[in-house]
Amino acid sequence: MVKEPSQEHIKIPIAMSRPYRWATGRYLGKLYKEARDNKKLVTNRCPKCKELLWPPRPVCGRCKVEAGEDWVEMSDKGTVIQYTYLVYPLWDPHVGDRVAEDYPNATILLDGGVYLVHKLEEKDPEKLKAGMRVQAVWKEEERGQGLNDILYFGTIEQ
Amino acid sequence: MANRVAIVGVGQTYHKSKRPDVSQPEMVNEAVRAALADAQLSMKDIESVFVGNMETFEGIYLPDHGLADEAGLFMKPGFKVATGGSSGGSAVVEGSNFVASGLFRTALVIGFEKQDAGDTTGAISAATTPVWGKGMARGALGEFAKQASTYMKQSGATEEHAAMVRLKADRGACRNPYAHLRLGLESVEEILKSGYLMWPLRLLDFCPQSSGACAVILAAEEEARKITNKPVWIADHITVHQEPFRAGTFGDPTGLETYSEDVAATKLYKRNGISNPRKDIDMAETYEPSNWQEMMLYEYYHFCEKNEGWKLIEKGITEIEGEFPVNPSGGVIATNPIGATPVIRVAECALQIRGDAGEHQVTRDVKTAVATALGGPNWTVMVLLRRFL
Amino acid sequence: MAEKLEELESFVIPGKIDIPNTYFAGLAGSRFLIELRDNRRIMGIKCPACNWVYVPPRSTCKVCFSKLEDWVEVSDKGTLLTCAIAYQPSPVQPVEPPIAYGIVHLDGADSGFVHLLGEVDFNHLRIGMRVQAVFKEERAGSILDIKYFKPLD
Amino acid sequence: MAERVAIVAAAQTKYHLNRADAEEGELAFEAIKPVLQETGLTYADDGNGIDSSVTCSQDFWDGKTISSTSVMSYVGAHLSTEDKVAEDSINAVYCAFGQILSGHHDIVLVVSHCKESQGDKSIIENTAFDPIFMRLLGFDFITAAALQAKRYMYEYGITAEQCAKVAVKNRGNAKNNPFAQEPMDITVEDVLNSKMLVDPIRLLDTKPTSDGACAMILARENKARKLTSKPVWIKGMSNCYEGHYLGDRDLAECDALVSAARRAYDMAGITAPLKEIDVAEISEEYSYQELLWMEGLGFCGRGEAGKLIDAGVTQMGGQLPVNPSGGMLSGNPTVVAGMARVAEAVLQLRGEAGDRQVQGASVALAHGVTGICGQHQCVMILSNK
Repeated sequence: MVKEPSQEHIKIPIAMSRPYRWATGRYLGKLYKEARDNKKLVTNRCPKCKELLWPPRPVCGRCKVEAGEDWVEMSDKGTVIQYTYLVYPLWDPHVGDRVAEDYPNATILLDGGVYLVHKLEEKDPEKLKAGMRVQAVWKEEERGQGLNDILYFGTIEQ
Repeated sequence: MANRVAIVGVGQTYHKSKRPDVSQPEMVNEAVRAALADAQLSMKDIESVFVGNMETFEGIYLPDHGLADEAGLFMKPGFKVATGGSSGGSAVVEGSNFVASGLFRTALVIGFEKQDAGDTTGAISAATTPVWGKGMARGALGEFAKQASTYMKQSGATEEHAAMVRLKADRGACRNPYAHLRLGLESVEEILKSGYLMWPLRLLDFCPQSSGACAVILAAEEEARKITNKPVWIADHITVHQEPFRAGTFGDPTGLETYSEDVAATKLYKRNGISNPRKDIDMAETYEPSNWQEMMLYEYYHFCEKNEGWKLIEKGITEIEGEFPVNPSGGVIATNPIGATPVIRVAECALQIRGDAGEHQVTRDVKTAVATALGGPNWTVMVLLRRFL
Repeated sequence: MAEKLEELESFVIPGKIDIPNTYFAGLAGSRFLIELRDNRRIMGIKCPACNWVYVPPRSTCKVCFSKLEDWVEVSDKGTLLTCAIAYQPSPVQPVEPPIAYGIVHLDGADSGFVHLLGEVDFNHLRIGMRVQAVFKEERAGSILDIKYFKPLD
Repeated sequence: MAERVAIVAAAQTKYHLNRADAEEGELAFEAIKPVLQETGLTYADDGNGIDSSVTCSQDFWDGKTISSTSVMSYVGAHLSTEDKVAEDSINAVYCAFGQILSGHHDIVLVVSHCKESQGDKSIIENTAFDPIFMRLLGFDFITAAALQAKRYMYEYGITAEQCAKVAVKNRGNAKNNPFAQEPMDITVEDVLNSKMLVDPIRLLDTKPTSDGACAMILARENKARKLTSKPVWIKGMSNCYEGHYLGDRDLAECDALVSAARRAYDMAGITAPLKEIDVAEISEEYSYQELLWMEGLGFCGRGEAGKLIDAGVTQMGGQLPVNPSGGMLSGNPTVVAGMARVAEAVLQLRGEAGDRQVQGASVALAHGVTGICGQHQCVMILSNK
């Protein structure tokens, strides 16, 4: 075991943000376009297993085959499978700060059959439950950010 | 045709949140020196070096290059692997492959993370990019919280069971001088009093952010027998990756998918004649970032039936003195220097097989042990170790 | 939904990865930087086996893997081993370009010391020239406590 | 070596300044699809399919922790073996070579990708420098390379003209390579008159920003023979780390390359590299590096590479053509560059290099480099016999 010496420990803080220009590519770009222009969620379907891919992409990772362009429009309604809420603000590397997002974070099964992670409008832990029905609440402005064109998922009646 | 490979030396630093006293290369150097001392070798006996580390955690591009002057890479062949949390396990696998291949007689495998240099949750959240999942990431915490909530519902496990896992881990950690969190916890109630980080995960339910390093030295059979009279053989290893089709970052939050752990265990056991893991294997060190995860891993690795993981802890089966000890070192929930973590699992299994684990040596005579690693989205590495070939 | 894939657009999303880091200088680095800051001294460390003086110091000899503890002070003067002049701006530069960089063989050391060069006519920069460290007045315990190396007349 | 390993297929994307139209996986798939089609392979661990994938990418360039997740779907990773090597991609080929020789895998897919266009080169490279002693000085790779170029030129009397000749030769060669990004008809004067970036390195001494991907499949001998009539055998391969702190290194030398080359040559039984090797693909991110690396590879004595370029030894038709592809200078992304060298060597040994074919090539060398001033070097000897 190494003993800790008592000398002063010099530290060098470096805060260098790294800028990026990430591309969606054409398949995910299709989802972006439909979300931006029509507030719609679309994806493509695997020709082999017939499952919807998510996000849309040119291959099915499960069947390991090319997926092609069997595009499908999905409902923006779904069911909450799991949720959790944040108690402690966590560092968001894309923001560059601690973010105390006060919306619960949920895994949602869309009626089309794909899972996505998003925020829930309902903040009251007492009212949160797995199985609750939700629907996307779309941004009215500045769309073009894919799933972030959805503000959050609001609770809907059964 | 392939050479048989043995672990002939292991070494680790003590693990803490912060190591302000040492630079990153100096910290890694401690583990390398410890492994060399354990093997009674010098650096010139080392023919190759394989490194596991996740660069985003420290914000260092090509971090292995920065170690070259002080951690033994200078003028040696080797490379770095980065497979998320399993990086250290992958480094052991590649080191083992290169020795087995006959390309090198010895290999030094290094895993390290100096998490005092950055923000771990931030680095894990950066596993998503803004084009898919911006602002939705909650580090590993969010994933494990969701898995815990599902597991609770599906299996009937309770928060008390999770607390019992935590208590077991702490008992092990307190007997392991290198462990990070050595809390001296005394009761389940004490754990249930700790606050929620992210429901249902409590502060004491989740692993710490540790800074530390671990090194193991591998040697081909002929060399190994010269170096030590207690070689620990790498009988087999397997790596399986899993794609998160159901929006998980680690596996599948819905529990509906086949897990990489399940595939890895099935194949590894089959080709090594293991039909009853809890009988044919003597102990395990797993990569369990939360106590909830440990109960799930019991199931994924076939140590018990589905939804019965909590029964193992309830019956004390996985305690140090138990029938099938798991994580006698205190495990990942006590110590998690990410890149080093899977290497520590392998090193701890080797110590148990040698009978050199000191105060946390398990009661059962360990002839066979399995060390596992977990990386995102759900990377599984399993290393099967044996006292006899 | 009949568009051809080639007609679909790819969206480019600008963003960043922003996670601040803190690096501990460690055993050898801390003492080196403290000496720079407090005493304007440049310290090296000597390998007992290789008889080699490293500047900046480190805790282990890269060649023989000996532990290094034998501190020696080296001169703030030395000989230029190589140099380069960066003309184009980049976000990582500590001062405005053009910037001259050099590796200096300090008197008493066996390795080169990497730093900036200043107070120098770029046309007169040449390998083998004698240079001396210029310290900043305000020093913080950083490699930048040395402002640059300037030519000795 | 008890058993032989072959490359049975290799493919590259065309290299491009900016592939904003594709995300990383889509880009990689442009290289993966042809190797799957050529071999007819699918993913299976029954001895007849791809049973392991080794990917190579850098989290700092992808802007993403665990960057291999970008290509996971495209390399059949789901419930299969995948590993990621974080160096230049030639080391991913090395990793796959070790996996097969170890007996653990039979047929391995190796894939690398990088989109330099999406990140900031200076900032990313700066983070590779030791944070205590070098990073704050504002280094990036070209600044460090300029220190190396200056020292190398001083020590051995290498001239700016000789370095410029490398740039002219490689960009000219690129005209025969359909994958090359920047084929150019330029003269030594054009290079010497191009913008000074970091003295002594000028714009045309450097490579352009580049996006692209490369894929190949390795197989053990008994499988390889079934998969292709033109296997290219790995005869020798090794790599090596140099030290990190630039001041410690004699930048006019490249000891790590000498060491890696020695082991690769020993394995391949090569004693006179210039005579025994028919074509070399060398990773030259800056023009001086082709000369320095040629010395490290033992093609000539120390300081004599300038004479080789003057004498035309390394041009097409010379005794040892170097970089018939146009090399890195004609546009390869970092990370991918080493595998691009291997892919080009494979084309040469299969006689499929088109207008850049070196006639009768039977032994090729591929070289990859990672890090600052060539801190990590990898050498590979391939043959069609």
